[in-house]
Amino acid sequence: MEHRFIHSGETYKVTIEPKENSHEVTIDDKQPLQVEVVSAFTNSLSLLINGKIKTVYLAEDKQKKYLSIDGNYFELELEKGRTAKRGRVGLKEGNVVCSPMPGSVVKIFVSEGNEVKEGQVLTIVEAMKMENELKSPIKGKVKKVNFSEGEQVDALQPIVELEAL
Amino acid sequence: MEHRFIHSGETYKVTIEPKENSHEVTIDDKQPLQVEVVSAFTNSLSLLINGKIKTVYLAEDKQKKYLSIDGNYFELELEKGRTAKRGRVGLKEGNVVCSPMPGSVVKIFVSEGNEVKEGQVLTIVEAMKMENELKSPIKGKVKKVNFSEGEQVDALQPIVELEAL
Amino acid sequence: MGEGTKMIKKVLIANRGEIAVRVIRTCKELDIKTVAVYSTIDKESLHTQIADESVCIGNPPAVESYLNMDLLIETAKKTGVDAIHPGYGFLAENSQFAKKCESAGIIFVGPNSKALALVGDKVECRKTMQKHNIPLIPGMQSIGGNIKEFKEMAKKVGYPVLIKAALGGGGKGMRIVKNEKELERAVAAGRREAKSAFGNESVYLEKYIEKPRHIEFQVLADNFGNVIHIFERECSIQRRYQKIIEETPSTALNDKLRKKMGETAKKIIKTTGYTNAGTVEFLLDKNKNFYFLEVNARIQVEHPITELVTGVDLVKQQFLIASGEKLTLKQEDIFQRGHSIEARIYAEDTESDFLPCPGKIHLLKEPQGPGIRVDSGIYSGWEVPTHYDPILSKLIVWGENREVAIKRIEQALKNYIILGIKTPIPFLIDIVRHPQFVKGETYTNFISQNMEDWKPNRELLDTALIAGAIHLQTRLPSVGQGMPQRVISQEVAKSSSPWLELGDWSNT
Amino acid sequence: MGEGTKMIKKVLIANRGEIAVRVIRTCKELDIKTVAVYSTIDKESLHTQIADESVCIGNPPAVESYLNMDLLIETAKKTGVDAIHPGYGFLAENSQFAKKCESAGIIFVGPNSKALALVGDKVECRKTMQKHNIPLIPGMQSIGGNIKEFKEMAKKVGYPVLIKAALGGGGKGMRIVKNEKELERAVAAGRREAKSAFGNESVYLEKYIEKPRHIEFQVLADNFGNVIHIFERECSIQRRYQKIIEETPSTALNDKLRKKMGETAKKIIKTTGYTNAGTVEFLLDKNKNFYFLEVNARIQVEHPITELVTGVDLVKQQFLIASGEKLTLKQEDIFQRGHSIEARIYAEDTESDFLPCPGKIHLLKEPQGPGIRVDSGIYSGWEVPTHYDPILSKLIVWGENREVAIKRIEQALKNYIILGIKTPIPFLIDIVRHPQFVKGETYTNFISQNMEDWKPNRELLDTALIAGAIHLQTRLPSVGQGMPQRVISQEVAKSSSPWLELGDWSNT
Repeated sequence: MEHRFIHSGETYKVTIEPKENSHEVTIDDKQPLQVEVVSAFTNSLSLLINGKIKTVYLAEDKQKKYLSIDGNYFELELEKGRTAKRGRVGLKEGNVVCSPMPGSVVKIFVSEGNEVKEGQVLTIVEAMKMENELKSPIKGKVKKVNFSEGEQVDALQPIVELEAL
Repeated sequence: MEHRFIHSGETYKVTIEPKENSHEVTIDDKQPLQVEVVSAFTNSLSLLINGKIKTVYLAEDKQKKYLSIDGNYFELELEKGRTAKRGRVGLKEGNVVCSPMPGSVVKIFVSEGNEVKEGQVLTIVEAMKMENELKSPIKGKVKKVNFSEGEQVDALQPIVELEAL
Repeated sequence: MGEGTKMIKKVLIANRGEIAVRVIRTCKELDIKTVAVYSTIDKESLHTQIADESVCIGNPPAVESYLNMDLLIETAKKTGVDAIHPGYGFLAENSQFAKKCESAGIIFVGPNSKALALVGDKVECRKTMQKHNIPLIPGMQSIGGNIKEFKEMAKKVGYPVLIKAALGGGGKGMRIVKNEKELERAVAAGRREAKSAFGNESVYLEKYIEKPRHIEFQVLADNFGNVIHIFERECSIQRRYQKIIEETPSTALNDKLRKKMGETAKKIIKTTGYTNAGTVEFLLDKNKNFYFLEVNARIQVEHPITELVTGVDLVKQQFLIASGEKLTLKQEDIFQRGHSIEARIYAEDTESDFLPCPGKIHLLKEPQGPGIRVDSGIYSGWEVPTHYDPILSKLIVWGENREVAIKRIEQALKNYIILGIKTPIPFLIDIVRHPQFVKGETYTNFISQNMEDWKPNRELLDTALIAGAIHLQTRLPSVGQGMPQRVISQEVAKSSSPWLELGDWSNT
Repeated sequence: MGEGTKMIKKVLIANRGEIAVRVIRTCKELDIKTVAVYSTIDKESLHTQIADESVCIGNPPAVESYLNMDLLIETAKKTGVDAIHPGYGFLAENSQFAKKCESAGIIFVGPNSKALALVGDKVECRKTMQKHNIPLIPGMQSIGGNIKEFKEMAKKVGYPVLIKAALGGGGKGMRIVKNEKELERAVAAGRREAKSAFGNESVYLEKYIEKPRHIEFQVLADNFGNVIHIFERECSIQRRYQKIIEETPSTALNDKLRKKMGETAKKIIKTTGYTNAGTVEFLLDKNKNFYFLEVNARIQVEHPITELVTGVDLVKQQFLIASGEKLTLKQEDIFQRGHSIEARIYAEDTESDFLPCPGKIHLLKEPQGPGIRVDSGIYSGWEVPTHYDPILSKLIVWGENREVAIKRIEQALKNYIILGIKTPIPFLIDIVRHPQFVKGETYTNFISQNMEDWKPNRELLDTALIAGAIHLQTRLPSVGQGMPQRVISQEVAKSSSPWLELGDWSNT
């Protein structure tokens, strides 16, 4: 069975073949790994992977699985959730500036048609008592400004849309 | 809606009437109480009962609900579970001696037909590295002995059955 | 209890989160009844659940709830409390609020309003210090006016310079400015942040000292002129001008310097007529010169490390002093034993420039064991609101020496499981393992110097992907309701040979 | 590290539960690799999950796994460890096992086998003590033979008398006998328990001293003849002859008596050639006479209270001594600060005569905060097996004085949530609140004297019934998989008036 997860914008394909005493797991095109489930609780799994045991804590909601392994933290998005997350993808692709968290728009420095430099501060969002400057990821032109100063903004809502120059 | 719980062998009837902003709860024939659910998580409830807030931690399995409130611990059996628990009821009614926990029968001092005094030690069960003497709750006659020395016994399995004299 | 004093019987805690929980815990030990207050979004917060009473005081924005002085005083009167404990942040250092409490006959568990006004106004405070020959960093003697004034002073002391809010602390409103081009925007941003955080937009400018250590001294002063210090804390590890790791003792002090700084701290406190618990902050430069920075007129976030090393309960002392008790602790009774380190757990995304990152905590599992303390304001299932400071909890360890404390906090951080929101835990682990940290080479530029290009270790991503896929595939049937469930598949049960050897788990 | 000594690099922990977890934690701080062993039923136990390696060593009965000496030695060799740490119980005080380790070239992290054999044989040990004028309780000078011998000695010292196992401790095999009628059955039962617990059925008889306090001294002895004590622990609160609450310092000692007992403890240790960590147990009578009871040749369950008050990590010291280090701690460096109390959390039913009560832990929520330490071997979802000692975890608190420590442990116990199995938590709360306990009137008969008719408080039964019914009625839809869920019903959301006043919560 094949599963697809998105981690930090990258998609990974994980294939599981049940074997007699274990699972054979293949990630993308790498070497298959032998995985035995030592124990499985709702929020933790002990896995024996190629002879090494790992305890993984995990939880999930509709979009994501959240995992902690030996001090490392991972958020894995199920691929089907991808379309709902256009905003973030847009941010990554460099043509939209989104608020990374819910907050309120304190300041907007640009308006439609302005040309902006890479790294130029476009807007300031306040969340959890901190001001956060959102900068332009590209050299470009402001296509659209979706918020005014003082308005509330949700996570990943595009505030400023840009066009590359 | 009416619910029935067994606690320490006693049955309690709890009736809930939903009101506009709260629930009206009646226990047995006592005065109804106004109860508001302040918050409800899977394993905890905050209740406002007649103006006082209580945080209750709870979990459940098929037989019981387990609750902790301010250092107090309660196990509530759902009434439907009652028949499955004959053994415990028998123990309570004084005609059966059950092991209160899983363990192994170390010693049996009586056999069928023996007359026993109240408080007489009938059998010794070892569990978790401790020997536990099980005494006769009544003056009576041994009707049946279900185990031999060295055998494993589960919780609430009758070891010795008695007849009152 | 001294004779004639009346111990506080009931207190309103004008705060939320871990510090409200911390204060309530001590109240329970002192038989002081507690009233929690909460904004509508905090109805299910931990502090509202553990107080004896909880009262809703308004809408989520702090100005409509936790900063609403009149409503707080009114609530205090309605609930019949003797005292208000302000925690840290919010109104903790607001002398106007302290005054309102005093006028209403309610004990403000903190400094008297006069001293608070003095030390809270950093510019006024500097003037007083200068008068008493306390060493200061060169800079403005008063609140900056127009931008020209800022530019001139910056030129005089030389770039880089620092813009700081006259009121408040915690790095809010603070901006480091490298050249004149950046100055104007930094002053404006500092003013906005200061306004929003403290209700006052005054900022000023001073010389920015590079590679300094942040050393602060905890002090206690009663209402009878008795002042003691309870040794130092080093808080050099900061990001966004906010402390993230603190420790005591500092590796930079020897007994002589420790004594000198402690005595200076006491002098500063006496000079200002300060009462109750407070902290005197210094910068220590490479040549072991120290400069007075400011007095933090509140219980500090990092107070637990002092408690673990000296055995003094600082919140308890706050209540005793506020009740009118004389200090029974003498300077000579206070000594340091072992070493303590605190790591702050924020809801923030280390990779995205430490941006606050609220959300729902799907799972919380806090570390346990010898030498570990967790001061926490969160629980599994709780949703971290966006409106307030993103601090979630603090992990504090004690060890017989620094080496042990470092090992201990590393292990404890690895066992601190928070799922659903991003926290700096992986980053904190890498800090305490960093050779420069282990060596005690800790300066306020530690993060930019050593952690600038930090990326989370992705070695275990494959393990995460495997676990995610297996979790999807072996989705357990729901027995009971949301309880932990154990299912060992048939194959697994069969496969467990008695000589199964399990490999390295914790050392990758 | 001294020069020339070779620190242990890898250790097998021949134990399970909280003590295995405790030992592994210190190993991680000392960079010692760990091998956990487990019986098949312990495959999912906490200790197997946190060790670097875990090896299954057999079936659930301890004789087939945790007591299987040869298999343990074999496993130690296969996994390439330098040392075995035995924890407490199981093989911890088995001199034969210590000898087997020595023969196999594996360091036994405990006393040398010769001293272990001596102190482990209580009868032999008494003889040695008598020779050195250590005060002893009147009784048999050797293992009792036939019942006549027991009857004669009982008559001689006078009833009540005590039947005790020659090997082992923890009250196993111990029986108090009030009159001759009960004697024979008590001896037989004691022998059976001794056999099953320690593999040796030898028992003996001594005078039972009524209303004594149990005072023990922690000692450390290196391989070079250096011996220090690390002060006392009072463990008078016992049920079924097993300690359930321990504290230090003892309210019964003043400095003079403390010094005298400490020096006697050191003398006892020197006399026996004992090495590593150990505990000298005394009974203290009403007139402050003390009698030597026995040497506990292991790390004790209650060791954490000593750690919290003296700052010494006893498990670390065990490893240092076992590695051949000289003690660097000097007697004059060790001092007590504040007060510590431990409460043991067992899987047991207080109402049913403290019967062990295994089962599944449906929910675990351990207390947190200032002065609180939890040494735990359990987790949510884990099933407590029936085969072993029913100890689950230990709650240990530190406070600046006894009053604070008592308040703190009461609060912490109230916040210790274990659902699914019965524990003595409600009982422990009532002990620490008991006026006699608060006064320090703690004798080994405390439970029978003060708690004999104890019944759990049922005041909150109505609240439990309401919560149970509401939980049934508002059964939440399963979103996600077993994660904590929050549902606030429409009505509730509407009803939350801003001035909602919540009543007393924690003080009923």
